[in-house]
Amino acid sequence: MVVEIGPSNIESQFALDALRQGIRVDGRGIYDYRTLKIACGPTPGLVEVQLGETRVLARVSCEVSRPFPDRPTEGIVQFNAELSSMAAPGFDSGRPSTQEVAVARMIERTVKQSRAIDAEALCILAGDKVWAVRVDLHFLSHSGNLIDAASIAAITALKHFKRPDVTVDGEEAIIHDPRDRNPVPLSIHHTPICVTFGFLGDGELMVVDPSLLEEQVQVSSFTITLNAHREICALSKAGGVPLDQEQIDRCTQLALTKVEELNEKISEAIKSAVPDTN
Amino acid sequence: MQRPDRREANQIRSLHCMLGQLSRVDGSAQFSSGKTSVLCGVYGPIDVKVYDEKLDRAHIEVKFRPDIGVPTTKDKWVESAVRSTFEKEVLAQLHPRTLVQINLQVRENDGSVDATAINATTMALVDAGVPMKTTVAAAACVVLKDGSIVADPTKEEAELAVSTHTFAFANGSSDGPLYVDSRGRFSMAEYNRCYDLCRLTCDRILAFMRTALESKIQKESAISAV
Amino acid sequence: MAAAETTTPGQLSFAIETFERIHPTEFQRRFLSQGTRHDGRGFAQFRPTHIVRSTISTAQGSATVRIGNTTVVCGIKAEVSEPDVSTPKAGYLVTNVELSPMCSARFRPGAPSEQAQVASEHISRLFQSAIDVESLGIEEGRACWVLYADIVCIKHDGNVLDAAIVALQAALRDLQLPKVEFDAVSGVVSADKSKMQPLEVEALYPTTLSVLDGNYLVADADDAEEQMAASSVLVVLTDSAVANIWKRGALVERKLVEKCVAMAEARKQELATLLN
Amino acid sequence: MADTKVVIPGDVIDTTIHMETGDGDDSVVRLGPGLTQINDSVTSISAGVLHSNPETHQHWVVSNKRRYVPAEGEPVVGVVTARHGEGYRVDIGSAHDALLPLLAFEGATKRNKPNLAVGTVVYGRVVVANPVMDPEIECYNSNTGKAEGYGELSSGFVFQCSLGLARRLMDAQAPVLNALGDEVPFEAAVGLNGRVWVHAETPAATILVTNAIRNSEFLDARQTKQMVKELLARQ
Repeated sequence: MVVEIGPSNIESQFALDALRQGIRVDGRGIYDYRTLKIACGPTPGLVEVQLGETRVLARVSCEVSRPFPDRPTEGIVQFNAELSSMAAPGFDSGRPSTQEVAVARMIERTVKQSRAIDAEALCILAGDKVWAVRVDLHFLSHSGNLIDAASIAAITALKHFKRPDVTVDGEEAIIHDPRDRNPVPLSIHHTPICVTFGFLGDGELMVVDPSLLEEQVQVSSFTITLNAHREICALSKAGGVPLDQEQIDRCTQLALTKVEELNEKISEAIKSAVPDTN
Repeated sequence: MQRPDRREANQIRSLHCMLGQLSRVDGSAQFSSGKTSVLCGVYGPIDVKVYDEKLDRAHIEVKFRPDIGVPTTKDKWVESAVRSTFEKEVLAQLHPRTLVQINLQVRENDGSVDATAINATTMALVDAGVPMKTTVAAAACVVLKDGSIVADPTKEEAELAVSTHTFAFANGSSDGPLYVDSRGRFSMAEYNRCYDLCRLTCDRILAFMRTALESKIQKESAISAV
Repeated sequence: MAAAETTTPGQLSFAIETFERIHPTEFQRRFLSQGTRHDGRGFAQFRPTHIVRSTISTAQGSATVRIGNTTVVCGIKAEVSEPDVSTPKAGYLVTNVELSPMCSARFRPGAPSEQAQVASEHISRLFQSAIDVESLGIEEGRACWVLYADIVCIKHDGNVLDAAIVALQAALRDLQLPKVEFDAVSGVVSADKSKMQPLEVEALYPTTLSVLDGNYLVADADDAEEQMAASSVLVVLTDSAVANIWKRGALVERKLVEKCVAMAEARKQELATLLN
Repeated sequence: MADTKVVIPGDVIDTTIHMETGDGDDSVVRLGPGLTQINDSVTSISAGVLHSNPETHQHWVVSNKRRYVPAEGEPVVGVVTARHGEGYRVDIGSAHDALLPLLAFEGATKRNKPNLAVGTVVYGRVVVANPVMDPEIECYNSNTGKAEGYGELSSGFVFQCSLGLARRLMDAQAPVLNALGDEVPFEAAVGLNGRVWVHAETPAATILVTNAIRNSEFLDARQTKQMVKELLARQ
């Protein structure tokens, strides 16, 4: 059985020693993200995010479906985030580890439960036909901080996606072929983005965007999800050492500036996306 | 008959291949034919589960994930097709009691995805340095209602097809196929025309693979020569 | 050990069963090199094939197929359901192949094995084109027939795929669906069991051939032969065309596939007689 | 050798072209890594640069990999994963953990032997490498009984690189080591399993060395020098 082996003692010790002097193993500053690359398209809703060596692919798709009986005027948003052995040796899609479950749950909370997608705008014929939008997140390479990379990929893909246009004529709904009529973007309420902090040592050493080694050594982590309106959409501090109230405040302030930068990068990426040839 | 993307009947879409862009695996490749694109990450030889351990050779495992939705029996079928194609070509006996794991992820499926998956697997296995008897290339074509045959069909063309044909061939002198999946309703005359077309296409894909590998290797060897 | 002392060179010093068990490949090779197979068949010879229809009284259509020791039972249950949004006029066929520990010690209880899933998927794809799914429609967008075909292997002694395809074919021919009426107001489907009608099924004739050690092409491999096969070719024919050629495993010569199709043509006559 | 012929799996290698210098008698062809015999012809089984030595009739293919397959005599950097009665299990990046006997250290006796915790990094040498057995390493030279640089590595940092880069680093004249050595004092232990241990005076210097070595993977000698210069300037 392939088991992910943690870092050696000297790697862990070195990461801490360096951090105590304010430097990180990969040469970054403690408040720096790794290099972020967002590639959109050419197909609408296909986005690959590269955060350092971490890679996540997001794919948004849709199909016509029947609405749930208790919500006849709302579209359906389905979500799928599963870690496979592509991302790192030892990941097994059959038996997810607690870490994998945590990542998938956080992303789902960020994108789906924060109601970023306008579900009512996905209704075609009340009680009969609605759009079912699917977000598939494929983790391609795990080099730390999957959550932030996945949240950026998911929200960019939703903004980049276009669904076929529909005309409703009485009881009939005509779904237009993308070649006949230009597809339309989804109605997105807001763009929640995760910013993750790792805490090392006794919790006094904080880093933004922890690398794989930092994740393996950290004693606690904290993820804050914010949108461009400076609203908090989700918070997660699952276990680990207790943190000071002040540290959380500091994280929130930092996250606000980070989210602003990330939002700009997302908008830029969508603007410079390769156009679909079809 | 005019193809929607104005290709000639025997023309394949433009090929792209990126090697070694994943950092956690031992070898990786992204192989694309037009919009159809498959990413493959290979580990091996690595430790194997006791359940799968073979005393005289490496166990070969294939995992195939679709671009949309969770894996279904359709994807198990592709896994089995890819595994059967490579099982006898990987020199598994050189690494007994180990595992060679092939992870495939469809980035986008616009037709001919089985063939593209096989091509991505070849490149990733070579990138990982897993010993292989040969380099494998695969290609697909379809027979349309008017009897015309078109190479490397898009999803749209495949849906209109009377029969679809996927072949894999090996680098080298041998004439025969490594993998055949012909389905629909067809005659042996049509099968043979599809065979010839895919054989030619595979030769071009093999030449493309060689170029892609050469440029990577030459870049590396230029460095070590200094 | 007394026997061993009296053996002459070239003869086995142990029981033939022991030889088969300790060196199965060499055991098979001895027969093949003599132009025969370990069960006495010729290379192109199939095992005796039997088809019995209506073997399960509780299913709407059923059949049991035996090819040598390999036994497969197929039962079809028809239910009324809502059609898929993307195909409002059509019904559908759901196939499920079961290879349980009962049929061979190789299979483990629990989730279906890869072999079972691959067989289910392959058969499902084959039969999509053999039945007219729109003939399973009842009322557009409201009601349709769903045929659940459970294909259970009772004894696995090689060539299960051929047996499963023949079994499903026979069970579909055995199937009788009642004439149904759809009430648009209540949305209720009522069946008239006095008026039963069969389903149109295009005939599919499967033939599996295996390439054994040293390039011997044999028809209808049994379990022992399948274990040592370098590659296998499945040919499925209809009355007038080829429906499927599926070749897996090691490299073969181009001519070999054509030879397989010719052998399948001969087998087709045999199966056609058995099915009708 | 100006020969940079690239081969891919399945290519048939013509072994006769380099035989001209042979005296006819000595027609034995010797195949090294990356080549094998399939149906009477010499065939490449990996992608890389084909090398031939006309004098010895040796042919082999040089290719780069990431996954380590142990070979006898090679130095490796490993991490202790478990301790058993007879020795340690050490992860050296290959399919199976290597065995490190308790007494395979300099001066180790039944009474007095090193006690290594799980997670300890060791520098060792492969002594048993065989596809059907788990590999075995030792942390001293069993012929001389001396450590010769092998043993536990404490402090410093360990990182991964390709097997090809590791092999290049084994050469003391490797451009990146030369360029660094002139400016920063540091120690390094290179494992042919693609793991490199470095130790410099400060964490900042260690990180600099680590990044310089990692960056040198795709750079030639001149580019390497430039890259190291730039890294130093940023300090």
